[in-house]
Amino acid sequence: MTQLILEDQHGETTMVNMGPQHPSTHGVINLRLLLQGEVIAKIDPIVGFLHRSIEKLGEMTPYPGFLPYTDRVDYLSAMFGNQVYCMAVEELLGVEVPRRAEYLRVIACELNRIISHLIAVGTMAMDLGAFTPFLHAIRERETVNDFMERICGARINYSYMRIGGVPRDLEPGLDKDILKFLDRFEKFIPEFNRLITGNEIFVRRLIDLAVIPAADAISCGLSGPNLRSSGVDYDLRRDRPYSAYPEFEFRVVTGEGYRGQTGDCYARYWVRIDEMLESAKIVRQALLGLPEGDVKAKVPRKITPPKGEVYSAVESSRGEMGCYLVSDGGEQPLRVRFRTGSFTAMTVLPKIVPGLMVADLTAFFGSLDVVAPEIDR
Amino acid sequence: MSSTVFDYFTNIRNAFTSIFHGLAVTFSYLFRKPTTIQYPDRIDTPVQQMLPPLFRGILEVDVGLCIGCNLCEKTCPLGCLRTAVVRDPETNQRYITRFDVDISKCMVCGLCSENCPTGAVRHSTEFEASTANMVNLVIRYVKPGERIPVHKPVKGEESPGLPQNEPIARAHKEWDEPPPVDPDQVRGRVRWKNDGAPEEEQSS
Amino acid sequence: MYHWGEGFAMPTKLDWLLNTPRKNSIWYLLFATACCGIELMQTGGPRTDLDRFGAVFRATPRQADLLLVAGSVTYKMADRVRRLYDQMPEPKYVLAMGSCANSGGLFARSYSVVKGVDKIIPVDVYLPGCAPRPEALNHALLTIQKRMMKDKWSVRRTTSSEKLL
Amino acid sequence: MKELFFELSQSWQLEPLEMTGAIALWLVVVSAIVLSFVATFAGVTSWVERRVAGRMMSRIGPNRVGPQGFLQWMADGLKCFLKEDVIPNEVDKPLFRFAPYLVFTGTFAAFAALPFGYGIVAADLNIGIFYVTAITALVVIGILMAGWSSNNKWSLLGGVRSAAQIVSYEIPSGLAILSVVVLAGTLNLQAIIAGQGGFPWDWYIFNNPFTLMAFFIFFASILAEGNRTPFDLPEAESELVAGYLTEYSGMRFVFFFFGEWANLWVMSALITTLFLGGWQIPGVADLAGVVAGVQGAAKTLWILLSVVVFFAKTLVLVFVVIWIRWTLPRLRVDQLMVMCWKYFVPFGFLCMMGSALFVLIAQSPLGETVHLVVRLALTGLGGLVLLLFVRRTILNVRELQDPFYFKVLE
Repeated sequence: MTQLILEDQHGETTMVNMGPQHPSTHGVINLRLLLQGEVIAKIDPIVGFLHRSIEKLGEMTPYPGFLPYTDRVDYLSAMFGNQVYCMAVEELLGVEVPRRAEYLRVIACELNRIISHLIAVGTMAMDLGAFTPFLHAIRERETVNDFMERICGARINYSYMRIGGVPRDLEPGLDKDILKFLDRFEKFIPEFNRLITGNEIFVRRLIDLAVIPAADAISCGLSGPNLRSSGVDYDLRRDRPYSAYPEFEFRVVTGEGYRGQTGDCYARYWVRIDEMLESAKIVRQALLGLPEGDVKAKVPRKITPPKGEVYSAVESSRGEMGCYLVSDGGEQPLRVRFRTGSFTAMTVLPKIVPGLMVADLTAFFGSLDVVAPEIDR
Repeated sequence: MSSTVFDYFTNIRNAFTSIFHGLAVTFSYLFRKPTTIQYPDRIDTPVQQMLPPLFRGILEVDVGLCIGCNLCEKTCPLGCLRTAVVRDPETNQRYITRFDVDISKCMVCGLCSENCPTGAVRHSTEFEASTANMVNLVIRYVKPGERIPVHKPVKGEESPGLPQNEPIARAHKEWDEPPPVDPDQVRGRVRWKNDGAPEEEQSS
Repeated sequence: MYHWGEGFAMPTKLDWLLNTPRKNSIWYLLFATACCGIELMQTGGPRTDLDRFGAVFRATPRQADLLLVAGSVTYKMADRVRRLYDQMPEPKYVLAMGSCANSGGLFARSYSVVKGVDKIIPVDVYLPGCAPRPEALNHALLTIQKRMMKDKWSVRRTTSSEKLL
Repeated sequence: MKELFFELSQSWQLEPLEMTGAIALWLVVVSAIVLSFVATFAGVTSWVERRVAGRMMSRIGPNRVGPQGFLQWMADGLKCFLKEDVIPNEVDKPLFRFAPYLVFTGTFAAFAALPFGYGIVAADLNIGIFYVTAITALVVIGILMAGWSSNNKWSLLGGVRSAAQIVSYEIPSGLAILSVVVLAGTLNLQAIIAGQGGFPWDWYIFNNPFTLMAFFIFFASILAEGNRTPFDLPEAESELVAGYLTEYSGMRFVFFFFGEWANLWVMSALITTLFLGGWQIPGVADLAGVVAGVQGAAKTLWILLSVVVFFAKTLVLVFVVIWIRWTLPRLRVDQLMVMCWKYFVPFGFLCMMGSALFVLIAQSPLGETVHLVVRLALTGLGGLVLLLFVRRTILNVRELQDPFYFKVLE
């Protein structure tokens, strides 16, 4: 702060605090801006307003008891938090997860990816001033939330997976309902595109804005849709296969610069729209080819993994989500650490934002799709 | 914005067509049924009954089924359940003297209900519990001074359990009801871990 | 504090007159700290339409009547929450939504989370759940409405610091 | 109206001093009528807007206060009047207090010259349209005042944006007005309406291709002047918390909102007057002649009919403005300027000169026929677009949801 004020010697700049309470910072993040008129000269992202010390709590909680906390690492895609933690512990324990459980996990995760991206594209439209698309996205989200309720009993913080599988099988009739929804969803996306994606004002606001070149994206450690929209073809689901993903056919969506350049905000938006359709495809395949069998492997009630350390990673809806676990052979992990996509996405701000306008910042921030607890944990 | 004359006119055309399509979409929603469920009063069935039985609402306890194993309290990562069991030295019968659930802490993860051997602890589909007094959020399933004998499951017989989707006794009370005077409470909140060892013998 | 004598019908009528518009146009502050914020958005969404009760969100605390503390409040955030509360004009109400706002919830053992938002600002209604369903939030709104109807025009509401100290 | 009043006052044979009093009384009565109309209209429009927006988002909107939530606006208004009036310490207090009233006055004064029906106008000015554009420019001073005095950076940005926006968009809107004035040959609003006819092909919008263009330019620029989406940059919620309104609470905030919704009426009424034939009743070629020809109740009925026509057209436009607001995203501030200076201003000049040219063409020997063909063709084009729109809407409904459901009240 002092540094910013020192630079403002001639009174030509204004310092503005954007956040922590601001409609478009997507949670409690403080962006300290130095403005010249409406143009941003410098940005100073200040995080930590939602630091809930999840990692520290992990060291104080037994292995199964920590599972609900992993929901809250990224509340918009809680399934991935569950999955990455379960995968890490399973690897430590050496437990083989039944195939049906893997399929169920994939179904839950991909449904979660759909609703997470729905929020992403919806809030992005809202950041640009269009409120209706956001509520249309929320409406579709409600349907999936109902499915989530029937799969695991909760709407956001699922706590669905267990170490060694999933606690229960699908409810009878649910698969048919999900398939029905997917049919509807594939018609909803074109309508959504007619409403907002193709809108000329929306396009003009986004194309050629805040281009992140592939080299920058890699050096900043971006991952997930933000990285892929810069043209880097990298997806953990395909490149470092886990769970049942190798058995499904899907396209890794990369940004192609639909109307502007590769790596601009519009590309990031489109990657998410396309990924939702790809996720729908995966869910459909998984539901149709659901194998028979158990849904949970035999795991002792008291989990004491052998000494060792492990890193597991999944492709979350906000990029690579990793979990690093160190076990000392006790009931509680010695160290838990999460690697999240949003935190790395924040590092790109000071590089890209200077020179943009305030209105562009909200669009750019929306296109990065960060979630506050994932940054602060 | 645009570099050539062609772009200039393309922009104008695109603006008109895209706005046309957008307006058509929003207009068409005037001819569709709103998805709103008019929650409290203008619905046919209560929302509690519309929810899937799996839904994790407020914890409910059938103390009659509790075998006093204390597993729920041990599983809960937060300690939002609190049980106490005493043993009658003469008859050797164990009694539950305390079964409190602090739903203001509960994170509805479902670990306790999953681990409960008899299904005494389970999640209801009830969710209406907003209240003006924090005290109302602590549900005491065993009244102070009451002693309930533990359940002894018969082998080969299923536990009766609570009927599904039955609303539990409401935690909600009128907002301005005076809080019960209880030395156990600090600023309207029941003190949990630091309140010293209870007199009752812990069964563990 | 002055109380009207019994049998004097005016205060109740006046109270009704003053409280009815208040309860039917609760504008809440668009302020979401954590997970509950998503449910807050969904509550404003199509399925559970808060607008039915005249509740809309405002982006600035100056125009808000209700501060919905949706989610955990950390120590770093605490004075901001307090400031937002102070910026709101009277009469103002606070709804603590979710376990984290009620009592710290699952982060009660954490070193950086405020154990219940009622340590910073006075809370009118507590709503348990993690995260509460939209319908539960709707129910909490109705509870707030009930609470508003019991306000007396002749009695000043206890404000912030008085209630805490 | 005014003539009637003065006839009455002369028949009473008032002293000069009493006459002054009578005039003052007249002013008070007229402004009370207009004020109550504006307040009710603004309130009811806010309800309509929320209901329409709700349905577009497939929810319902306010429906608890009164029948179908109709009294929602009263609840909002009363509540805001009962709120604490916060005036922050650091604000420029006189300006901060005064700004809402200035904004409100700017919109409110415009009502004096608006034609509500044949002969129903508070002040039938011969420079009516000029007066309206001039007086609504007061709003920008109020907004700039609010933005500056709030001592808040978001407010200041909002105020400055608003000033830039409104001042720039005065130019294309003025040019679009001129292209109509060229056709009508007058600045008087009543006379502009009298120059049009009852049927769409007699309206100035379909008079020639240039006025059609001018219609769009005028519509967009007046949206920008009224700070409506897609041009609601001064109060952009997602960028500048609430723009120039950030520090305002309670009553003062309501005054801004009064102004905004009253402005909705001013905009729509102006568009109706200039382009959509105003109060002209279809099938009645010469309303002035008809009204002059009849007496008593029939005369009142004819005038009432003209008022109904004017209201109907204006309300449709109000709906369109609301509809656009809930569909489109907003522009960026530089795009807003680009749109004004690179698209609207050149086309505005083109419109003005084109319609002047068309006046010449219409006066040429074959002009009458050519003009009629052009008018009919343009009306046909409008009808075609409307048909396409209906088709697209039906397709949309069919695609995602099978039953066709239409129930206005829920």
